[in-house]
Amino acid sequence: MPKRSYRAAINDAIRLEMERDPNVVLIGEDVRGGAGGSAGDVEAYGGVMGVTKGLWKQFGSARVIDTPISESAIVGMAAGAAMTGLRPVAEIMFLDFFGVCYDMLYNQAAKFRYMFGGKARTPLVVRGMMGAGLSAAAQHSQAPYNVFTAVAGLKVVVPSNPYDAKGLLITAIRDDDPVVFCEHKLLYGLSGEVPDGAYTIPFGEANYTREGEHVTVIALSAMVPRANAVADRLKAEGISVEVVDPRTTQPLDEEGILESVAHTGRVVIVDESAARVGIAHDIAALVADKGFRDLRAPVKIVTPPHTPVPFSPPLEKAWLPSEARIEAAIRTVLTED
Amino acid sequence: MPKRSYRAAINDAIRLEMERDPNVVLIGEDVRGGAGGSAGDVEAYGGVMGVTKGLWKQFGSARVIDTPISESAIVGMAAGAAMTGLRPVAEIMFLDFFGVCYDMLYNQAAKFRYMFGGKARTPLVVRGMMGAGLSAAAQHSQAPYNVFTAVAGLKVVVPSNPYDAKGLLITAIRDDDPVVFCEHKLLYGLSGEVPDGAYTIPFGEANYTREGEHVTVIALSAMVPRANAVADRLKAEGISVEVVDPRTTQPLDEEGILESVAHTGRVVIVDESAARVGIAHDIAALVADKGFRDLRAPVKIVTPPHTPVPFSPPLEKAWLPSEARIEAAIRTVLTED
Amino acid sequence: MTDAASKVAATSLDAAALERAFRRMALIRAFEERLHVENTTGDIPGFVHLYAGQEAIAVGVCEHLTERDYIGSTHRGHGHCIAKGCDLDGMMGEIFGRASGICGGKGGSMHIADLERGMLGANAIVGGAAPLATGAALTHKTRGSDGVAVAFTGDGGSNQGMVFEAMNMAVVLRLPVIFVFENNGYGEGTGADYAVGAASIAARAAGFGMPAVQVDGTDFFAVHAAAGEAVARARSGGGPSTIEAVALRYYGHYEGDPMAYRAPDEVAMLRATTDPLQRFRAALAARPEGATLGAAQLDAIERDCIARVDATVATARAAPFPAPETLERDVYVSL
Amino acid sequence: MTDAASKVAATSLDAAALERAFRRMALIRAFEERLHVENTTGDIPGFVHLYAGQEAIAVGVCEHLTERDYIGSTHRGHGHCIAKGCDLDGMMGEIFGRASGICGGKGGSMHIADLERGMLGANAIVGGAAPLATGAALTHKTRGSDGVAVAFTGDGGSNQGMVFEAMNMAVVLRLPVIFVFENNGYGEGTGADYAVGAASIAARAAGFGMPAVQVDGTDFFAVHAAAGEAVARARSGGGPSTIEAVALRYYGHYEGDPMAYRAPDEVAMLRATTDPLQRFRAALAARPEGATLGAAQLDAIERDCIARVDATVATARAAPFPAPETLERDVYVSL
Ligand SMILES: Cc1ncc(C[n+]2csc(CCOP(=O)(O)OP(=O)(O)O)c2C)c(N)n1
Ligand SMILES: Cc1ncc(C[n+]2csc(CCOP(=O)(O)OP(=O)(O)O)c2C)c(N)n1
Ligand SMILES: [Mg+2]
Ligand SMILES: [Mg+2]
Repeated sequence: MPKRSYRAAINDAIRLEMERDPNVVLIGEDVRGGAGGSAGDVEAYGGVMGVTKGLWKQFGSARVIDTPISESAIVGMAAGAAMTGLRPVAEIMFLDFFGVCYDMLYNQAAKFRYMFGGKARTPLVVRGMMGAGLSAAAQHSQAPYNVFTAVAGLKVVVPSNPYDAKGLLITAIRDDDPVVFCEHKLLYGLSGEVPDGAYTIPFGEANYTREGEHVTVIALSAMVPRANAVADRLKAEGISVEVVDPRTTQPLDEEGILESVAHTGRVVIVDESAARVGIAHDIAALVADKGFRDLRAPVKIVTPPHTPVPFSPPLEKAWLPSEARIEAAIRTVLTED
Repeated sequence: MPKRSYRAAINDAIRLEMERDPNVVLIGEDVRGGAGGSAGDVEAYGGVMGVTKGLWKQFGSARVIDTPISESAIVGMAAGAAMTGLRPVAEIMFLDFFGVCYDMLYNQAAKFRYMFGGKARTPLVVRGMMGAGLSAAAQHSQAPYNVFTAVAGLKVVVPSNPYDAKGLLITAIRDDDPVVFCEHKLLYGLSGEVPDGAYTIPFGEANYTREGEHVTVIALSAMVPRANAVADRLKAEGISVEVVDPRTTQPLDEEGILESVAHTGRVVIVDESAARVGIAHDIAALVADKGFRDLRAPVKIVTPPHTPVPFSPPLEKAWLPSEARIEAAIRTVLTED
Repeated sequence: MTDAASKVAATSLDAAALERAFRRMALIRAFEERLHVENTTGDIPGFVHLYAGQEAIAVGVCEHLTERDYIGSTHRGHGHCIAKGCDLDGMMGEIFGRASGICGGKGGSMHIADLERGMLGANAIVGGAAPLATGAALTHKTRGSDGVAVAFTGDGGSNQGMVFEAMNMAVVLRLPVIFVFENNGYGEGTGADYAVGAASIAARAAGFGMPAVQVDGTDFFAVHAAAGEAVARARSGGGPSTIEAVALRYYGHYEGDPMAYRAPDEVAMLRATTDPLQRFRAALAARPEGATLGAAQLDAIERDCIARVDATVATARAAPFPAPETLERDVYVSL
Repeated sequence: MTDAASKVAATSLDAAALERAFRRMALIRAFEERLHVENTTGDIPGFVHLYAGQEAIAVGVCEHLTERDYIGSTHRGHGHCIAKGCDLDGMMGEIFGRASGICGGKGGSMHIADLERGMLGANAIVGGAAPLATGAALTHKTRGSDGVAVAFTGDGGSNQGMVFEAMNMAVVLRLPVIFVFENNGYGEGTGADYAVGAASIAARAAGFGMPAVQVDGTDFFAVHAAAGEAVARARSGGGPSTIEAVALRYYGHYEGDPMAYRAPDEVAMLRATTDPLQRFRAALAARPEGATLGAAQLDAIERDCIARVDATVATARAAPFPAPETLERDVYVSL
């Protein structure tokens, strides 16, 4: 199978869906780059991270739409276009910026269907990058998928590898509900096997990236490779770690998670979203209720500390859940009995 | 002790602090009401719910500041004023509106101190009403304190009675960190004993509204009276229910909660904020980790369903966690063993 | 633009069109006057915001629209809904929170929508319609249709950041959207003269680089003429426009509002001197159609509308409340 | 406003003031040119956005301010910091992510703040400074001081909703705030000519009901004169003003940006024809102070500045990174 980066896989998914369906349009800041200015008619960026490169050249300004720095108008316009028949893919460059435009997602797109008695369809994808690790500091390094998951009406995707990124994004674009697609900036360069052509991955189906017997580690997005690395290292010691990647936080694969917990009786949840009220806490609550009888040790969660994301590399490195902290949590739940 | 409504208690707290400290200013839409228009110089509203009535008459337009409908400018202006020496109390009429102004709280006020290396002080209070129960529908009935609690740098207050409302708001106004003060609209009319004069209630100290032996019910805001009612009813049956009201979700009284759980071994958490990634889940995760060894039954959470808030009264009634559902959850954790 | 007669000349409305326009204004008036009374029974849940006094704006604009054109509305949306042709029983049922409501009782007065008729919803977030209607206009442009979208926003809403963003976006992308600002004098209890720092909402919009006019919103013909120009411009690829229409509301911000911020005689004066329906009658009397569409016919139309509203209230009151099983439906298309 | 000489007459700057202004511009230039080189070593974490080419704007404005006046800045904030007198070692240490940084390494280039000097912070949220500076102006007004606040925003940021809201708020409350829009031609890779639908940022601001001018941002004297009027107006209770200052940046949006959106010779042309420091020299030569403050002295000042920057880089590079124990500090004043 051909190898593609996470970045290229996302680009591929958007291109294929734009070829397939003329209603799919791309909206955002510098998704092309080069509108106006002195260079003439060029594609200068293709997204600040190059994720949408080449799409403007292929589809033109009518479908790859550069906008002013007006996120509320970006998401709101996309939502209004979605409820009237387009299938917009709107980019919020850094998901941290949801603070300037959240109403259009939270009170509008997410609620149309319910408020209007089931008559509205809002096939909207809002995508953006998230996460710490590039010294982008406190306002460009957050992973607010916990906030989006709390909102009824939204679906939330947190792909951890190139194959999932492509399949889940195609599913998201074809989905008739508003979807927030959260791309981790640390993963853009990650390469893996990605088939040519379109394929979909259903929402709500967790991926067991490692099968194991002794402990279940539930990890999301950029935390999955870290959990896998720890699992592989501990195998040598005879510690068998099952790593579960939910892939979507809404819908959440409750059975898949509870099945693994029933199997191992021990759980560690690794989540970058927040030290308080994060996805880790949401899943821990699920396990503490429906999985309680299977639990043989406390539910341990590994998250960043309750601080903004620091700028300086050593601090940021200490902020992100490390393989060492994941391993320590695993050892704790294994020794407790 | 004199009796006051929750509404009057909040008004009293603001008035006392404005009398005490000239740096305290009130900023919001119609916190006075009557600026411009044809009636001349009047106080037409004193807040849409009458919470700030009389303050403009006492303190004038320099300190009770009516604004355009521009929440980002309201919260942003208040944050900028706070970091330069004022102690603004900014009103977001309905907390549901945080979607149009969240950046100023989330990426600005909450992060100044950390981003600037501990040099900033942002003594800002953002207050507003929240909650379902008045048929205000999907965009005027939400209780997003779960979202605020997830943000490092913010403190979050959810008072459940008039006495707490006054004492906690005075503490909030004197606090040097940004505080989100969440007033439940169903409680404004609730009356209780409230002393004259200023008093403070420390953040992070849970209130045991009922002491009990068999089960711990952790409830917040408007859910506290419901939990109390259930506790009182079950007492007759010989079921002894302890009701714990955290009062602030950040800081959260972890010891107070864990102590009660250690005592009863059984937990029900009642939370209006969200069916997913809510405060209930955050507290359940705490208990499933640090309280695990004390637990004798699954941690049950009682929240609304994962839907927007419906308009029609029978639907809205079914949406809000009811005394019946709280009681059923209690009986479940008591029978499980 | 206050001399109605002059405007009449400028508008090309035949008798049938004039009758339809008057009927719609009268229907809005009857609907709102009746709700003012119904609300006192305590049978209407939540908040109701009445449109009485602003009828000429919704109708003057929507008379230029077809079902494939879109409108986005506000919390004060009943007039926009009726002007766009929403089902009356569905509206009233929704306002009463019944299963017969156009949203099945889930939305209420502030969330009435009728997507088949291009009515994208009342909106309880002030300013919400502007970005959404801008998006509906993008759909038309992307598909190469000559459809347009209209965003209704109040004077208070004109100060909301996302409205400004939408205006600039529409200019940059040259979208077929018309921003209609209904300046009814107040945002809740705050005067537009206080909250809008600019000389006028129209003057501020003009600075964004689009044609912007201020019209008398009690003058149907003035609104109709301005909207005609803006809609024609949008349909022909000329991009967005702004219309500020001034017409003070007859009732409080919400039903129950004591209106302490208004001079005691303000509303009585408005009703006596600048009532949109009265002005329409006066303008008609001054032109040939006045003969065929005289006072008697207009009175009959008003009686008709009142009767229709009677029926719709009866139907709504007779309808059941939504069944509890519907609570968790309609959140997602699929899950 | 492009004839520098004319402006010189209009400004009352003595030789000392002229020297200070040139020194600040030269220091910003030296700082940014050096960072452009330092960044290629890979030792600077995160994103760096350089201010070179826009020096006359920050200095032309801040020369009117004292330490009790406030400014709010952008992601491209080094120039504003230096113009407001922030500690150079603290800045450079912060940019290198060291414990010696003015934010202890927690903020970085996009979050440098020096509250004692009235510098309320660079801001990585585009448009963020406008509401915050409006609040700082409210503090001055509430206390009856004659202090002012300045919000720096880019051409791209001028399209952000909260900036529009802040402008209207400042007009409504008549606050002593100056909105300075630095039109450097681009927002990332998008031309201001594309993203700003209005005739100009100043024209759009004027519609909000405040004095608004567009000046040549490469002409220190033009900026200084416009800022002088705006600051005097604010200090005397005259309310807010807008200044759009046009000056294209010399480097990419961020260091590493290939600038494919700019004509290949654009920057070379700018450096040759409209460099702010060169224009300042030319203007000086045309006036009496030119004698006392001649080319030799100005050259010496530039050498000074380069030396100061050399020292500050050395100090920063020698400083330790923050200790891990500091990670969880500084979140709350009290808990
Ligand atoms: C974002 C937001 N802020 C505040 C409110 C509360 N609110 C509802 S209607 C209203 C007044 C709106 O005034 P205007 O836009 O003039 O419309 P009108 O009520 O006059 O028709 C306000 C402040 C809201 N619903 N949404
Ligand atoms: C709210 C928000 N949207 C988008 C961005 C990403 N971004 C950072 S700088 C920038 C361009 C800003 O352009 P301009 O305001 O002209 O400032 P300049 O970079 O030209 O100095 C963008 C889009 C951001 N940081 N914040
Ligand atoms: Mg109004
Ligand atoms: Mg720029």
